[in-house]
Amino acid sequence: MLTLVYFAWVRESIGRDEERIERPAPGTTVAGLIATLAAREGGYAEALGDPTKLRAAIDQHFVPLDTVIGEAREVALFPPVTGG
Amino acid sequence: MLTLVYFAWVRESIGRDEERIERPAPGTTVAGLIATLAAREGGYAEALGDPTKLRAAIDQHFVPLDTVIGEAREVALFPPVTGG
Amino acid sequence: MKRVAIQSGDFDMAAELAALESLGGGGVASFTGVVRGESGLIALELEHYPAMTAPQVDRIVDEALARWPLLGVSVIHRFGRLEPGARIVFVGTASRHRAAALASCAFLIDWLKSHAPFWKKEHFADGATAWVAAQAEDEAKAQGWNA
Amino acid sequence: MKRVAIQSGDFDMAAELAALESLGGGGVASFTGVVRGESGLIALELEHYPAMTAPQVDRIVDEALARWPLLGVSVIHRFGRLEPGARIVFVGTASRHRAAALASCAFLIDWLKSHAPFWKKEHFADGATAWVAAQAEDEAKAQGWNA
Repeated sequence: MLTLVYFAWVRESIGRDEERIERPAPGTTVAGLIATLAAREGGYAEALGDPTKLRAAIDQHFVPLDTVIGEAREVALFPPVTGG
Repeated sequence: MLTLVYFAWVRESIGRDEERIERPAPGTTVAGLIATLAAREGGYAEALGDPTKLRAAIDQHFVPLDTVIGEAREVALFPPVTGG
Repeated sequence: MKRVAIQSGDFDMAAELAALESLGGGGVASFTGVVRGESGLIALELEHYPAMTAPQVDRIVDEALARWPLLGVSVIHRFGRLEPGARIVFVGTASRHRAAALASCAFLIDWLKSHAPFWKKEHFADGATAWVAAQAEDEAKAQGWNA
Repeated sequence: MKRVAIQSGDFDMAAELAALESLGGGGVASFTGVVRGESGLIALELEHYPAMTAPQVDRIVDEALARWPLLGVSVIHRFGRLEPGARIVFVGTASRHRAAALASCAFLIDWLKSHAPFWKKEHFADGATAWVAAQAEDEAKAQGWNA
Protein backbone atom coordinates (compact mmCIF):
# COMPACT_ATOMS: atom_id res chain seq x y z
CA MET A 1 0.00 0.00 0.00
CA LEU A 2 1.03 3.59 -0.64
CA THR A 3 -0.14 6.61 1.35
CA LEU A 4 -1.11 9.70 -0.62
CA VAL A 5 -1.42 13.09 1.09
CA TYR A 6 -2.86 16.24 -0.45
CA PHE A 7 -2.54 19.89 0.51
CA ALA A 8 -4.13 23.26 -0.25
CA TRP A 9 -6.44 23.35 -3.31
CA VAL A 10 -5.37 19.85 -4.33
CA ARG A 11 -6.79 18.63 -1.01
CA GLU A 12 -9.90 20.79 -1.39
CA SER A 13 -10.64 19.61 -4.92
CA ILE A 14 -10.14 15.94 -4.09
CA GLY A 15 -12.11 16.37 -0.89
CA ARG A 16 -9.75 14.47 1.38
CA ASP A 17 -6.34 15.02 2.87
CA GLU A 18 -5.09 11.46 2.78
CA GLU A 19 -5.79 8.06 1.29
CA ARG A 20 -4.13 4.69 0.87
CA ILE A 21 -3.91 3.02 -2.54
CA GLU A 22 -2.50 -0.17 -4.02
CA ARG A 23 1.21 0.24 -4.69
CA PRO A 24 1.65 1.23 -8.36
CA ALA A 25 3.63 -0.93 -10.79
CA PRO A 26 7.42 -0.88 -10.41
CA GLY A 27 8.95 2.00 -12.34
CA THR A 28 5.91 4.25 -11.98
CA THR A 29 6.87 7.89 -11.62
CA VAL A 30 5.05 10.58 -9.66
CA ALA A 31 3.86 11.98 -13.00
CA GLY A 32 2.51 8.55 -13.94
CA LEU A 33 0.68 8.30 -10.62
CA ILE A 34 -0.79 11.77 -11.15
CA ALA A 35 -2.05 10.79 -14.62
CA THR A 36 -3.70 7.64 -13.23
CA LEU A 37 -5.37 9.56 -10.38
CA ALA A 38 -6.52 12.37 -12.69
CA ALA A 39 -8.55 9.82 -14.64
CA ARG A 40 -10.66 9.09 -11.57
CA GLU A 41 -14.14 10.45 -11.01
CA GLY A 42 -14.88 13.25 -8.59
CA GLY A 43 -12.53 16.16 -8.10
CA TYR A 44 -9.37 14.30 -9.11
CA ALA A 45 -9.33 15.67 -12.65
CA GLU A 46 -9.73 19.22 -11.38
CA ALA A 47 -7.02 18.74 -8.77
CA LEU A 48 -4.52 16.81 -10.86
CA GLY A 49 -5.39 17.53 -14.50
CA ASP A 50 -2.57 20.04 -15.02
CA PRO A 51 0.71 18.61 -13.65
CA THR A 52 2.55 21.88 -14.36
CA LYS A 53 0.67 23.36 -11.40
CA LEU A 54 1.73 20.55 -9.09
CA ARG A 55 4.69 19.82 -6.89
CA ALA A 56 5.43 16.60 -5.04
CA ALA A 57 7.30 15.10 -2.13
CA ILE A 58 8.26 11.48 -1.58
CA ASP A 59 8.63 10.47 2.04
CA GLN A 60 8.76 14.14 3.05
CA HIS A 61 11.39 15.22 0.51
CA PHE A 62 10.65 17.42 -2.51
CA VAL A 63 11.15 15.54 -5.79
CA PRO A 64 10.73 16.32 -9.50
CA LEU A 65 7.60 14.79 -10.99
CA ASP A 66 9.65 12.35 -13.09
CA THR A 67 10.96 10.63 -9.96
CA VAL A 68 10.24 6.90 -9.67
CA ILE A 69 8.12 6.17 -6.60
CA GLY A 70 9.94 2.92 -5.87
CA GLU A 71 9.68 1.70 -2.28
CA ALA A 72 8.34 5.03 -0.94
CA ARG A 73 5.74 4.93 1.81
CA GLU A 74 4.19 8.35 1.26
CA VAL A 75 3.67 10.57 -1.77
CA ALA A 76 2.44 14.11 -1.23
CA LEU A 77 0.86 16.20 -4.00
CA PHE A 78 0.35 19.94 -3.65
CA PRO A 79 0.66 23.36 -5.33
CA PRO A 80 3.96 25.29 -5.15
CA VAL A 81 4.61 26.22 -1.53
CA THR A 82 4.11 29.72 -0.13
CA GLY A 83 5.82 29.82 3.23
CA GLY A 84 7.43 32.68 5.09
CA MET B 1 36.77 83.13 17.18
CA LEU B 2 36.65 79.46 16.25
CA THR B 3 35.43 76.67 18.49
CA LEU B 4 37.50 73.48 18.56
CA VAL B 5 36.06 70.24 19.94
CA TYR B 6 37.98 67.05 20.65
CA PHE B 7 36.85 63.46 21.12
CA ALA B 8 38.20 60.12 22.37
CA TRP B 9 41.99 59.91 22.83
CA VAL B 10 42.46 63.29 21.14
CA ARG B 11 40.37 64.81 23.93
CA GLU B 12 42.16 62.77 26.59
CA SER B 13 45.66 63.74 25.38
CA ILE B 14 44.82 67.42 25.12
CA GLY B 15 43.04 67.29 28.45
CA ARG B 16 39.97 69.25 27.41
CA ASP B 17 36.93 68.66 25.22
CA GLU B 18 36.49 72.15 23.82
CA GLU B 19 38.29 75.47 23.45
CA ARG B 20 37.94 78.73 21.55
CA ILE B 21 40.82 80.13 19.53
CA GLU B 22 41.49 83.15 17.33
CA ARG B 23 40.21 82.52 13.83
CA PRO B 24 43.13 81.24 11.70
CA ALA B 25 44.29 83.16 8.61
CA PRO B 26 42.05 82.94 5.53
CA GLY B 27 42.85 79.88 3.45
CA THR B 28 43.98 77.81 6.43
CA THR B 29 43.05 74.15 6.05
CA VAL B 30 42.18 71.70 8.79
CA ALA B 31 45.62 70.13 8.27
CA GLY B 32 47.23 73.54 8.71
CA LEU B 33 45.28 74.09 11.92
CA ILE B 34 46.36 70.68 13.18
CA ALA B 35 50.05 71.47 12.47
CA THR B 36 49.79 74.77 14.35
CA LEU B 37 48.09 73.15 17.35
CA ALA B 38 50.56 70.23 17.40
CA ALA B 39 53.38 72.75 18.00
CA ARG B 40 51.80 73.77 21.31
CA GLU B 41 53.03 72.59 24.68
CA GLY B 42 51.19 70.01 26.76
CA GLY B 43 49.46 67.03 25.18
CA TYR B 44 48.84 68.68 21.80
CA ALA B 45 51.83 67.05 20.10
CA GLU B 46 50.80 63.62 21.35
CA ALA B 47 47.19 64.18 20.27
CA LEU B 48 47.78 65.83 16.91
CA GLY B 49 51.35 64.91 15.90
CA ASP B 50 50.29 62.24 13.40
CA PRO B 51 47.52 63.61 11.14
CA THR B 52 47.08 60.22 9.44
CA LYS B 53 45.40 59.03 12.66
CA LEU B 54 42.96 61.94 12.68
CA ARG B 55 39.62 62.70 11.16
CA ALA B 56 37.77 66.00 11.21
CA ALA B 57 34.37 67.61 10.94
CA ILE B 58 33.56 71.22 10.12
CA ASP B 59 30.28 72.48 11.53
CA GLN B 60 29.21 68.87 12.21
CA HIS B 61 30.02 67.49 8.75
CA PHE B 62 32.91 65.13 8.04
CA VAL B 63 35.57 66.75 5.84
CA PRO B 64 38.95 65.71 4.41
CA LEU B 65 41.88 67.30 6.24
CA ASP B 66 42.76 69.48 3.24
CA THR B 67 39.45 71.37 3.55
CA VAL B 68 39.72 75.12 4.03
CA ILE B 69 38.16 76.17 7.35
CA GLY B 70 36.73 79.39 5.91
CA GLU B 71 33.79 80.84 7.82
CA ALA B 72 33.20 77.71 9.90
CA ARG B 73 32.13 78.12 13.53
CA GLU B 74 33.26 74.73 14.84
CA VAL B 75 36.05 72.33 13.92
CA ALA B 76 36.08 68.87 15.51
CA LEU B 77 39.19 66.67 15.64
CA PHE B 78 38.99 62.99 16.55
CA PRO B 79 40.17 59.46 15.68
CA PRO B 80 38.28 57.40 13.06
CA VAL B 81 34.79 56.69 14.36
CA THR B 82 33.69 53.31 15.77
CA GLY B 83 29.92 53.38 15.98
CA GLY B 84 27.39 50.59 15.70
CA MET C 1 21.90 27.40 19.96
CA LYS C 2 19.35 26.07 17.52
CA ARG C 3 15.62 26.56 17.88
CA VAL C 4 12.99 25.46 15.39
CA ALA C 5 9.30 25.77 16.24
CA ILE C 6 6.28 25.15 14.03
CA GLN C 7 3.30 26.26 16.05
CA SER C 8 -0.16 27.78 15.88
CA GLY C 9 0.32 30.20 18.76
CA ASP C 10 2.05 33.56 18.81
CA PHE C 11 5.51 34.00 20.32
CA ASP C 12 7.25 36.51 22.56
CA MET C 13 9.55 38.62 20.38
CA ALA C 14 11.41 40.06 23.36
CA ALA C 15 12.14 36.60 24.75
CA GLU C 16 13.22 35.21 21.37
CA LEU C 17 15.61 38.09 20.78
CA ALA C 18 16.91 38.09 24.35
CA ALA C 19 17.86 34.43 23.95
CA LEU C 20 19.93 35.30 20.88
CA GLU C 21 21.44 38.41 22.48
CA SER C 22 22.54 36.39 25.49
CA LEU C 23 24.85 34.23 23.35
CA GLY C 24 27.53 36.91 23.61
CA GLY C 25 27.99 37.22 19.88
CA GLY C 26 27.73 40.94 19.49
CA GLY C 27 25.15 40.98 16.70
CA VAL C 28 21.60 39.71 16.34
CA ALA C 29 19.65 39.99 13.09
CA SER C 30 15.98 39.19 12.73
CA PHE C 31 13.19 39.13 10.22
CA THR C 32 9.53 38.98 11.17
CA GLY C 33 6.75 38.41 8.67
CA VAL C 34 3.33 39.86 9.50
CA VAL C 35 -0.08 39.33 7.88
CA ARG C 36 -0.91 42.35 5.72
CA GLY C 37 -4.37 43.80 6.13
CA GLU C 38 -5.05 45.08 2.64
CA SER C 39 -7.74 44.59 -0.03
CA GLY C 40 -10.37 43.49 2.43
CA LEU C 41 -8.36 40.59 3.81
CA ILE C 42 -9.75 39.43 7.12
CA ALA C 43 -7.61 36.34 7.70
CA LEU C 44 -4.80 34.27 6.28
CA GLU C 45 -5.11 30.53 6.79
CA LEU C 46 -1.80 28.67 6.82
CA GLU C 47 -1.79 24.96 6.07
CA HIS C 48 1.39 22.91 6.30
CA TYR C 49 2.73 19.37 5.96
CA PRO C 50 3.46 18.48 9.59
CA ALA C 51 5.59 15.41 8.94
CA MET C 52 7.79 17.41 6.60
CA THR C 53 7.94 20.98 7.91
CA ALA C 54 10.03 20.74 11.05
CA PRO C 55 12.59 18.26 9.61
CA GLN C 56 13.00 20.41 6.49
CA VAL C 57 13.40 23.63 8.47
CA ASP C 58 15.81 21.87 10.79
CA ARG C 59 17.90 20.79 7.83
CA ILE C 60 18.11 24.30 6.35
CA VAL C 61 19.02 25.74 9.75
CA ASP C 62 21.88 23.23 9.88
CA GLU C 63 22.95 24.42 6.45
CA ALA C 64 22.98 28.04 7.66
CA LEU C 65 25.02 27.01 10.70
CA ALA C 66 27.53 25.30 8.41
CA ARG C 67 27.72 28.17 5.95
CA TRP C 68 28.12 31.12 8.35
CA PRO C 69 29.90 31.54 11.71
CA LEU C 70 26.74 31.66 13.80
CA LEU C 71 26.26 31.30 17.53
CA GLY C 72 22.54 30.80 17.31
CA VAL C 73 19.59 30.48 14.96
CA SER C 74 15.87 30.58 15.77
CA VAL C 75 13.10 29.91 13.30
CA ILE C 76 9.45 30.05 14.30
CA HIS C 77 6.70 29.52 11.73
CA ARG C 78 3.05 29.64 12.61
CA PHE C 79 0.16 27.79 11.01
CA GLY C 80 -3.61 28.06 11.32
CA ARG C 81 -5.85 31.10 10.96
CA LEU C 82 -4.02 34.42 11.38
CA GLU C 83 -5.57 37.87 11.28
CA PRO C 84 -4.03 41.04 9.81
CA GLY C 85 -1.20 42.26 11.97
CA ALA C 86 -0.46 38.80 13.34
CA ARG C 87 3.08 37.47 13.10
CA ILE C 88 3.56 34.59 10.65
CA VAL C 89 7.25 33.85 10.81
CA PHE C 90 10.35 34.82 12.78
CA VAL C 91 13.96 34.23 11.82
CA GLY C 92 16.69 35.31 14.23
CA THR C 93 20.44 34.81 13.96
CA ALA C 94 23.32 35.68 16.29
CA SER C 95 26.95 36.05 15.28
CA ARG C 96 30.16 37.84 16.17
CA HIS C 97 30.01 39.20 12.61
CA ARG C 98 27.08 41.41 11.64
CA ALA C 99 27.39 40.49 7.96
CA ALA C 100 27.01 36.79 8.86
CA ALA C 101 23.98 37.48 11.04
CA LEU C 102 22.28 39.55 8.33
CA ALA C 103 23.16 37.28 5.41
CA SER C 104 22.07 34.08 7.15
CA CYS C 105 18.82 35.73 8.19
CA ALA C 106 18.12 36.68 4.56
CA PHE C 107 19.09 33.18 3.41
CA LEU C 108 16.70 31.52 5.84
CA ILE C 109 13.69 33.70 5.06
CA ASP C 110 14.29 33.29 1.31
CA TRP C 111 14.39 29.53 1.80
CA LEU C 112 11.24 29.50 3.91
CA LYS C 113 9.37 31.51 1.27
CA SER C 114 10.26 29.11 -1.52
CA HIS C 115 10.78 25.73 0.15
CA ALA C 116 8.94 25.42 3.46
CA PRO C 117 5.85 23.25 2.90
CA PHE C 118 3.24 25.88 3.75
CA TRP C 119 0.25 27.07 1.77
CA LYS C 120 -1.70 30.25 2.40
CA LYS C 121 -5.40 30.79 1.85
CA GLU C 122 -6.76 34.32 1.93
CA HIS C 123 -10.17 35.00 3.43
CA PHE C 124 -11.83 38.27 2.43
CA ALA C 125 -14.54 40.37 4.06
CA ASP C 126 -17.02 39.53 1.27
CA GLY C 127 -16.66 35.81 1.95
CA ALA C 128 -14.37 35.12 -1.00
CA THR C 129 -11.29 32.97 -0.55
CA ALA C 130 -8.16 32.52 -2.65
CA TRP C 131 -5.05 30.38 -2.38
CA VAL C 132 -1.93 32.53 -2.59
CA ALA C 133 0.11 31.70 -5.70
CA ALA C 134 3.83 31.08 -5.33
CA GLN C 135 5.95 33.86 -6.74
CA ALA C 136 8.59 33.01 -9.33
CA GLU C 137 10.70 35.73 -7.70
CA ASP C 138 10.86 33.79 -4.44
CA GLU C 139 12.07 30.67 -6.17
CA ALA C 140 14.73 32.69 -8.00
CA LYS C 141 15.95 34.24 -4.75
CA ALA C 142 16.34 30.92 -3.04
CA GLN C 143 18.14 29.51 -6.08
CA GLY C 144 20.53 32.46 -5.94
CA TRP C 145 21.97 31.12 -2.69
CA ASN C 146 23.15 28.01 -4.48
CA ALA C 147 25.26 30.00 -6.94
CA MET D 1 7.47 56.33 10.26
CA LYS D 2 10.92 57.57 11.16
CA ARG D 3 12.45 57.27 14.58
CA VAL D 4 15.99 58.29 15.54
CA ALA D 5 17.11 58.21 19.17
CA ILE D 6 20.56 58.79 20.62
CA GLN D 7 20.25 57.96 24.29
CA SER D 8 22.09 56.58 27.30
CA GLY D 9 19.26 54.35 28.51
CA ASP D 10 18.22 50.92 27.28
CA PHE D 11 15.17 50.44 25.08
CA ASP D 12 12.25 48.03 24.88
CA MET D 13 12.88 45.66 21.96
CA ALA D 14 9.30 44.38 21.95
CA ALA D 15 7.88 47.90 21.76
CA GLU D 16 10.32 48.99 19.05
CA LEU D 17 9.51 45.97 16.89
CA ALA D 18 5.78 46.18 17.56
CA ALA D 19 5.78 49.77 16.27
CA LEU D 20 7.37 48.59 13.01
CA GLU D 21 5.10 45.54 12.74
CA SER D 22 2.02 47.73 13.15
CA LEU D 23 2.80 49.64 9.93
CA GLY D 24 1.12 46.89 7.94
CA GLY D 25 4.08 46.28 5.70
CA GLY D 26 4.40 42.55 6.00
CA GLY D 27 8.11 42.40 6.82
CA VAL D 28 10.25 43.79 9.62
CA ALA D 29 14.03 43.37 9.69
CA SER D 30 16.21 44.30 12.63
CA PHE D 31 19.80 44.28 13.77
CA THR D 32 20.82 44.66 17.39
CA GLY D 33 24.41 45.16 18.51
CA VAL D 34 25.34 43.93 21.98
CA VAL D 35 28.49 44.48 24.09
CA ARG D 36 30.65 41.36 23.94
CA GLY D 37 32.01 40.12 27.24
CA GLU D 38 35.30 38.62 26.16
CA SER D 39 38.97 39.03 27.11
CA GLY D 40 38.23 40.42 30.55
CA LEU D 41 36.14 43.31 29.28
CA ILE D 42 34.02 44.76 32.06
CA ALA D 43 32.57 47.79 30.29
CA LEU D 44 32.45 49.63 27.00
CA GLU D 45 32.31 53.42 27.25
CA LEU D 46 30.71 55.12 24.27
CA GLU D 47 31.47 58.76 23.61
CA HIS D 48 29.77 60.69 20.83
CA TYR D 49 29.50 64.13 19.25
CA PRO D 50 26.06 65.23 20.38
CA ALA D 51 25.68 68.16 17.99
CA MET D 52 26.50 65.89 15.05
CA THR D 53 25.16 62.43 15.84
CA ALA D 54 21.39 62.82 15.58
CA PRO D 55 21.46 65.07 12.47
CA GLN D 56 23.86 62.68 10.71
CA VAL D 57 21.81 59.60 11.59
CA ASP D 58 18.66 61.41 10.55
CA ARG D 59 20.22 62.18 7.16
CA ILE D 60 21.25 58.58 6.51
CA VAL D 61 17.79 57.35 7.53
CA ASP D 62 16.34 59.75 4.94
CA GLU D 63 18.73 58.25 2.40
CA ALA D 64 17.52 54.74 3.23
CA LEU D 65 13.90 55.90 2.93
CA ALA D 66 14.70 57.34 -0.52
CA ARG D 67 16.61 54.27 -1.68
CA TRP D 68 14.21 51.51 -0.63
CA PRO D 69 10.39 51.25 -0.46
CA LEU D 70 10.18 51.41 3.33
CA LEU D 71 7.22 52.06 5.58
CA GLY D 72 9.31 52.71 8.65
CA VAL D 73 12.83 52.97 10.00
CA SER D 74 14.00 53.10 13.61
CA VAL D 75 17.56 53.69 14.72
CA ILE D 76 18.53 53.79 18.38
CA HIS D 77 22.15 54.25 19.42
CA ARG D 78 23.22 54.34 23.04
CA PHE D 79 26.14 56.22 24.61
CA GLY D 80 27.75 56.12 28.02
CA ARG D 81 29.06 53.16 30.00
CA LEU D 82 27.65 49.81 28.87
CA GLU D 83 28.37 46.43 30.40
CA PRO D 84 28.76 43.09 28.58
CA GLY D 85 25.40 41.91 27.31
CA ALA D 86 23.98 45.43 27.10
CA ARG D 87 22.47 46.58 23.83
CA ILE D 88 24.44 49.26 21.98
CA VAL D 89 22.49 49.83 18.82
CA PHE D 90 19.20 48.89 17.19
CA VAL D 91 18.23 49.25 13.55
CA GLY D 92 14.72 48.24 12.49
CA THR D 93 13.09 48.55 9.07
CA ALA D 94 9.59 47.75 7.81
CA SER D 95 8.63 47.15 4.20
CA ARG D 96 6.18 45.30 2.01
CA HIS D 97 9.26 43.68 0.46
CA ARG D 98 11.47 41.53 2.67
CA ALA D 99 14.54 42.19 0.49
CA ALA D 100 14.09 45.94 0.99
CA ALA D 101 13.70 45.54 4.74
CA LEU D 102 16.82 43.35 5.01
CA ALA D 103 19.01 45.36 2.62
CA SER D 104 18.17 48.72 4.20
CA CYS D 105 18.83 47.28 7.66
CA ALA D 106 22.29 46.11 6.51
CA PHE D 107 22.96 49.48 4.84
CA LEU D 108 22.11 51.40 8.01
CA ILE D 109 24.21 49.30 10.38
CA ASP D 110 27.17 49.42 7.96
CA TRP D 111 26.85 53.20 7.82
CA LEU D 112 26.61 53.52 11.60
CA LYS D 113 29.75 51.41 12.05
CA SER D 114 31.82 53.57 9.72
CA HIS D 115 30.24 57.03 9.85
CA ALA D 116 28.33 57.66 13.06
CA PRO D 117 30.46 59.91 15.31
CA PHE D 118 30.92 57.47 18.17
CA TRP D 119 34.09 56.27 19.86
CA LYS D 120 34.40 53.23 22.09
CA LYS D 121 36.72 52.82 25.05
CA GLU D 122 37.18 49.37 26.51
CA HIS D 123 37.58 48.92 30.27
CA PHE D 124 39.16 45.67 31.45
CA ALA D 125 39.03 43.81 34.74
CA ASP D 126 42.73 44.57 35.43
CA GLY D 127 42.10 48.32 35.19
CA ALA D 128 43.52 48.69 31.68
CA THR D 129 41.67 50.73 29.09
CA ALA D 130 41.92 50.90 25.30
CA TRP D 131 40.22 52.91 22.61
CA VAL D 132 38.74 50.61 19.96
CA ALA D 133 40.43 51.13 16.59
CA ALA D 134 38.26 51.60 13.51
CA GLN D 135 38.28 48.63 11.19
CA ALA D 136 39.23 49.17 7.56
CA GLU D 137 36.65 46.47 6.76
CA ASP D 138 33.84 48.65 8.10
CA GLU D 139 34.86 51.59 5.95
CA ALA D 140 35.03 49.30 2.89
CA LYS D 141 31.53 47.93 3.58
CA ALA D 142 29.99 51.36 3.85
CA GLN D 143 31.77 52.45 0.65
CA GLY D 144 30.33 49.41 -1.10
CA TRP D 145 26.84 50.90 -0.82
CA ASN D 146 27.91 53.82 -3.01
CA ALA D 147 28.86 51.53 -5.90
